[in-house]
Amino acid sequence: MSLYPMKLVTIVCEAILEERVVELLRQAGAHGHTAFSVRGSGNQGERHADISETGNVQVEIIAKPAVAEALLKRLHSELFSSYAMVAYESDVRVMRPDKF
Amino acid sequence: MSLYPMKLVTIVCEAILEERVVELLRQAGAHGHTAFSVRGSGNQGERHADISETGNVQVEIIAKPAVAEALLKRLHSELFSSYAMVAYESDVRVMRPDKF
Amino acid sequence: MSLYPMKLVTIVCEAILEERVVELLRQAGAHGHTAFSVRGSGNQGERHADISETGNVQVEIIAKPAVAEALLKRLHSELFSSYAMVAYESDVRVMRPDKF
Amino acid sequence: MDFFSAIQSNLLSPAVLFFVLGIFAAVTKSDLKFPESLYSTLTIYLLIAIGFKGGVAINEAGIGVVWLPAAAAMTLGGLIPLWTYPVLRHFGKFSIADAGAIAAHYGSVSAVTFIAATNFLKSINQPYETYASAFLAVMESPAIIVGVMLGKGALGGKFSLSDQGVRHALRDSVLGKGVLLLIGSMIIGALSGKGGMASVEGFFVMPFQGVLALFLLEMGMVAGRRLGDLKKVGFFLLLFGISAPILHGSAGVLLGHLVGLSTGGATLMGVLSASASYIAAPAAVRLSLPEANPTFSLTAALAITFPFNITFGIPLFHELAKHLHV
Amino acid sequence: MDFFSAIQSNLLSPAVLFFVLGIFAAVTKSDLKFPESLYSTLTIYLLIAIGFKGGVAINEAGIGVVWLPAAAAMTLGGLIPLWTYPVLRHFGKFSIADAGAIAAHYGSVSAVTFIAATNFLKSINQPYETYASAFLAVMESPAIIVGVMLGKGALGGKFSLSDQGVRHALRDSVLGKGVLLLIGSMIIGALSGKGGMASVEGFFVMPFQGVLALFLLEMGMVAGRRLGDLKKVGFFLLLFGISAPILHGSAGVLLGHLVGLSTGGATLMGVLSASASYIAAPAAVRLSLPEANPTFSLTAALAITFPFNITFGIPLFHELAKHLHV
Amino acid sequence: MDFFSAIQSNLLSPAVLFFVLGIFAAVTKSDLKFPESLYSTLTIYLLIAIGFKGGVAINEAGIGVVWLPAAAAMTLGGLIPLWTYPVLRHFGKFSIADAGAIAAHYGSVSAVTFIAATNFLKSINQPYETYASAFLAVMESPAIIVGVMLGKGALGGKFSLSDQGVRHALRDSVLGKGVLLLIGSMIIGALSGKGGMASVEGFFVMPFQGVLALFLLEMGMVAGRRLGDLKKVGFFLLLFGISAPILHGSAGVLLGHLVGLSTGGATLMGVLSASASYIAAPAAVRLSLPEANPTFSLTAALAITFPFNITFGIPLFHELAKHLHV
Ligand SMILES: Nc1ncnc2c1ncn2[C@@H]1O[C@H](COP(=O)(O)O)[C@@H](O)[C@H]1O
Ligand SMILES: Nc1ncnc2c1ncn2[C@@H]1O[C@H](COP(=O)(O)O)[C@@H](O)[C@H]1O
Ligand SMILES: Nc1ncnc2c1ncn2[C@@H]1O[C@H](COP(=O)(O)O)[C@@H](O)[C@H]1O
Ligand code: NA
Ligand code: NA
Ligand code: NA
Repeated sequence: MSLYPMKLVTIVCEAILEERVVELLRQAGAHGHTAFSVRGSGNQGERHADISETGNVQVEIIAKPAVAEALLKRLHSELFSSYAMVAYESDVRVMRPDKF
Repeated sequence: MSLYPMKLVTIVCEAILEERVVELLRQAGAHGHTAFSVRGSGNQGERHADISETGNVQVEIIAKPAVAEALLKRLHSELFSSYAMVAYESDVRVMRPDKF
Repeated sequence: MSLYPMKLVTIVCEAILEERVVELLRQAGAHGHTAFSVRGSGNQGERHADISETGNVQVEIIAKPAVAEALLKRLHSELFSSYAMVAYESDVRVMRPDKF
Repeated sequence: MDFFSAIQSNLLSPAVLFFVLGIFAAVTKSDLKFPESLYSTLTIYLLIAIGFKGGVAINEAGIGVVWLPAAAAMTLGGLIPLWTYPVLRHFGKFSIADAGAIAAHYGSVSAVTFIAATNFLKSINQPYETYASAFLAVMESPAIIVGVMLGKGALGGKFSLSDQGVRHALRDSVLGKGVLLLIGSMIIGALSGKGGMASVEGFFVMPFQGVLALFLLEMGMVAGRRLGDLKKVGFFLLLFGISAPILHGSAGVLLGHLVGLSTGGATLMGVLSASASYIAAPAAVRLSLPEANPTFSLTAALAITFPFNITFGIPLFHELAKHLHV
Repeated sequence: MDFFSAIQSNLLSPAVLFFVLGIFAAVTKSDLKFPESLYSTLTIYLLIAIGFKGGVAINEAGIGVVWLPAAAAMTLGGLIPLWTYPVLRHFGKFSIADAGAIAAHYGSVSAVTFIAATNFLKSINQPYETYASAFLAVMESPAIIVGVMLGKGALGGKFSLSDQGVRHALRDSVLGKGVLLLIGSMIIGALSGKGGMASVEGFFVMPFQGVLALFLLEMGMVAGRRLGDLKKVGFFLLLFGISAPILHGSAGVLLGHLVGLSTGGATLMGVLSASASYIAAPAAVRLSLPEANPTFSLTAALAITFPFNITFGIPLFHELAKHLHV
Repeated sequence: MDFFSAIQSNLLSPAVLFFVLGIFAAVTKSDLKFPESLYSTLTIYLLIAIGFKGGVAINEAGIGVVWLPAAAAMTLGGLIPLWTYPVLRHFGKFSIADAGAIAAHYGSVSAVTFIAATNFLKSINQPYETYASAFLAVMESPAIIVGVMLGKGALGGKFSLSDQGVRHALRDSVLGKGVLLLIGSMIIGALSGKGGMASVEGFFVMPFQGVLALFLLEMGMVAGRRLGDLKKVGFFLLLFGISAPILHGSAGVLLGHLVGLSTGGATLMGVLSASASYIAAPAAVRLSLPEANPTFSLTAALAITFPFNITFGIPLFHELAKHLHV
């Protein structure tokens, strides 16, 4: 069984941004995403999930390196300065590289 | 403090498959798993989580490299072609290697 | 765009411990965290999430290597022996290193 | 009330209107979203409420009265896939798996359609056998089992019980939450009787209609998201989604009449036969017939047959039942 | 009932007391937490219930009676940001974005404040136009649109519809869940009328007051967590959070009186004008004016104006309405 | 109604039957699952409802009547661990931590057992002091504090307040959601009185019994999953799980009688003493006594004592109370 390297981009941001982030990742060339509601804390203080208005969402995207880079760049230039969020990249291996 | 390398296998699939995936990972030799409900999009279109019938589940398994490989192989041969799902592997480090 | 290496520490533990884990990671020097409710299985048997008393929580922390190490050490000495939990570390890359 | 004013009053019931609102919300991509656990909470509530009420009714009517129409209903459910499958295979050109999957959905039943029918009967003051939810309970599984066997190639001798997916699916269709809650609550209702009913009425009876309206709002959103798939399913399935309920519904009304049900009861048996499952069947079929494309069965059941039944089907089967009883 | 005993009975209503309990729970950092989906479930329930009741009332009163006060309410909502914005800019020294954001919140409305006001009127047996929830529905969006335009620099000619955040926000403020549920349920109520009401009353009317109490417990917790931010918002906003509702509320009562509403109806229009949105506006504003600091608008709306209105504001506007009608 | 028909009618109540259905669902590994937030929603609802009703009752009876039996109940709760602990240590051979943990569970109380008892009394038309939920509220914490101190080795002088887990646990057992909701709602009920009750009755009283049935379905599933652990806990704990409630319940009935409660009220004090906590105590004990094996305390409290109490215990303590009052 061969495994192929791919990037995993993880974004944690205000729940309200989910739709915009999904739009943005499509535009950056990603073919899919996974999302779920989370709570947390950071520079902008505590974010409670009992109210979706104050909760966060975690979005995970498997993508080719170039797409991951494009996505991170756009997040940086368009959303980072205005919203509570973090984003990070890591290395993963998949079995069906053409899926991503 | 020493850390020991281990594999993290992440599976995102139709929520309906959770029980089968857990059975399968036990058979592949894993000693535990963590699961939670997610939503997402991919080749098979959008999957909404408001109805568990259309939602996804994310299953994460820490395991020895051999177990991880066995698990991925079985996922590939038994479930990949029939269901909406992705699976990927990555490297992690743990403190109690005999636990996995 | 430059990316900077950082550690991701992931903790899965009894939901009841969330507050203590958050206190502990602050003390270890982390500046933020993300948490969400999960279910799972391991050495201590199955943990169902329909009742928060028997459910688990997954806590993810991006931190500098030294902080990650301190955190793992304290988890090991203070909580590992008494509670159902796992913790692991992995490598990620971020854009704003001073945030963590 | 004549046929057309019955249809009109049915169309203007809060339940149907909330379903329409849900479709509107989905189509306009509104940010309205039901939280993840609300839908399953409502499902649990509706199944318990309906089972419990049926059980209290059985307690009153006596099991001796219930068994014959229940057995008839169960048989009809198990038979429906037997003629549905060949039609889908030969006229619809569906694959073996797809034909079996769709047949399983149409032989099984929809609890919400049943509830909408009882509401309709109540609103026009048509009495019915209140133990009819027993029919609902026994009609859920048989068609799923038959449909899955057909879809697995039983006609070609390829069906085998050792398939893991099949075992999971059969277990779920017999011990699954739908059957468990319905039959369980029915037994509880039968055991605790009128006294038990008096104590839980404020929860399981009084708010029931409103909860149904809320549930249909969510169902509308789910159906609305499937509207786009209507193009994909093709003209044959569209036609099938309307003509199958008319055919099955008429058969159900007739059978109900033959086993001695009243106009109301025969209407309900017709509605049950006409209805297609979109909760129990999809899950069981997905697990055991993964080669079947769920878009076909779910879109037909949820976006065509369900709306047809709750708007026109119910008054239609009632009309039919009335004519048989003259 | 005189003014002070009205205030006292209002303060001792379960709804207000549960709000206080929620603040207490937040301040003492109790481990009480509402599960993630309960809050949105309660929101959906309250919006549907209130919209539906309003629709049934419109069905009875006739749209001919409703349109004039509704149009007046809508206009007032759209105008409020026009004087609020400059005050915040020049006296409060807020940035363009912050001033627009706060103005949007105060022009828009709070459904829960409205409900608390109808409860108050019921408890003192003061009749009111039951179709008043129509005002609530139409007052939500206009101020958000105006406020966002101001906050985007419309006065400096910098506002543009091509901004993605602005488009999302405007769509949400018109098609958002709040407006969709309110207007949708209102139409359903108007179509299904008294007959529809009879069927869903056991869910949407009878448990309503208790559900509100539960909701306010959660609101109290959310407000309680913001109490710490009171220091950050500064004295000007504290003052603004009390004086704006008094001013807007009085304007609303007066306008209600002028368009022919009864004492109860004028009170409600006053309460709506006085209330500040903490659901629809924050989301829309956050998306379209990210430069605005949500701590300012949310703390003011939720931790100052909301508690003021549900404790003192409501009896005050009622008192005013009574005086105008003498 | 004589003793055996009382037991029989209790066994056939919807609440008990739904508990049995839940056990069945767990044991057969049905796919029935309650969504994550339903359980905590039901908990919040039940605690508020019960606290509020108790508060209204206190408002009516006057605090002068309530304080003595409440103080007695509280004292009894705090004393129970003092004799339970040595028994568990010396006859059960449990470790210090385990004995302390189990003692904490059995001194504390179960709200659902209490509710089931009030239902039982209502169903047999036995009047009782409606302010008895005040006893429930004050009995929750003391035993947890005493049990944790014992489990930490207080008898050996090893207990220290600086332990972080202990501090969290003690705070939770005093400010925890259970006590906060019960006492908070009780104060609200006492402040808003009959008028407040009239407004929220449709939510907190009328659907109450049905909500309890739904809750017990879930409790049954949780207990059912623990059935497998019965083998692990050993014969001694099985015996303890039945004899401790009989002993504590009898003591409670007697004490209730001595402080002047009616037959119904003495029954309730007995039931409270007999009940073992499976919500508040487990959480607090887990945090402060991590060395204790939760399988022991939880299995005993949930899978042995709870079922015993809601089936046989309640009628038994009532019988006892009746005899004392002759
Ligand atoms: N160091 C961190 N590790 C994990 N998650 C974080 C971290 N910092 C922030 N977050 C998440 O990102 C959200 C926004 O962060 P911030 O913009 O720093 O307030 C927080 O609410 C957390 O959910
Ligand atoms: N590129 C991706 N990144 C992250 N998650 C994905 C991706 N593609 C698919 N998924 C997840 O896997 C599920 C099934 O994918 P698919 O089989 O492609 O429809 C989706 O609903 C997503 O939750
Ligand atoms: N091998 C594993 N892979 C992923 N998650 C695990 C694994 N083992 C344990 N867990 C998670 O950690 C929790 C506690 O584990 P344990 O202490 O082994 O019972 C489990 O309930 C799972 O959620
Ligand atoms: Na059918
Ligand atoms: Na306003
Ligand atoms: Na006790």
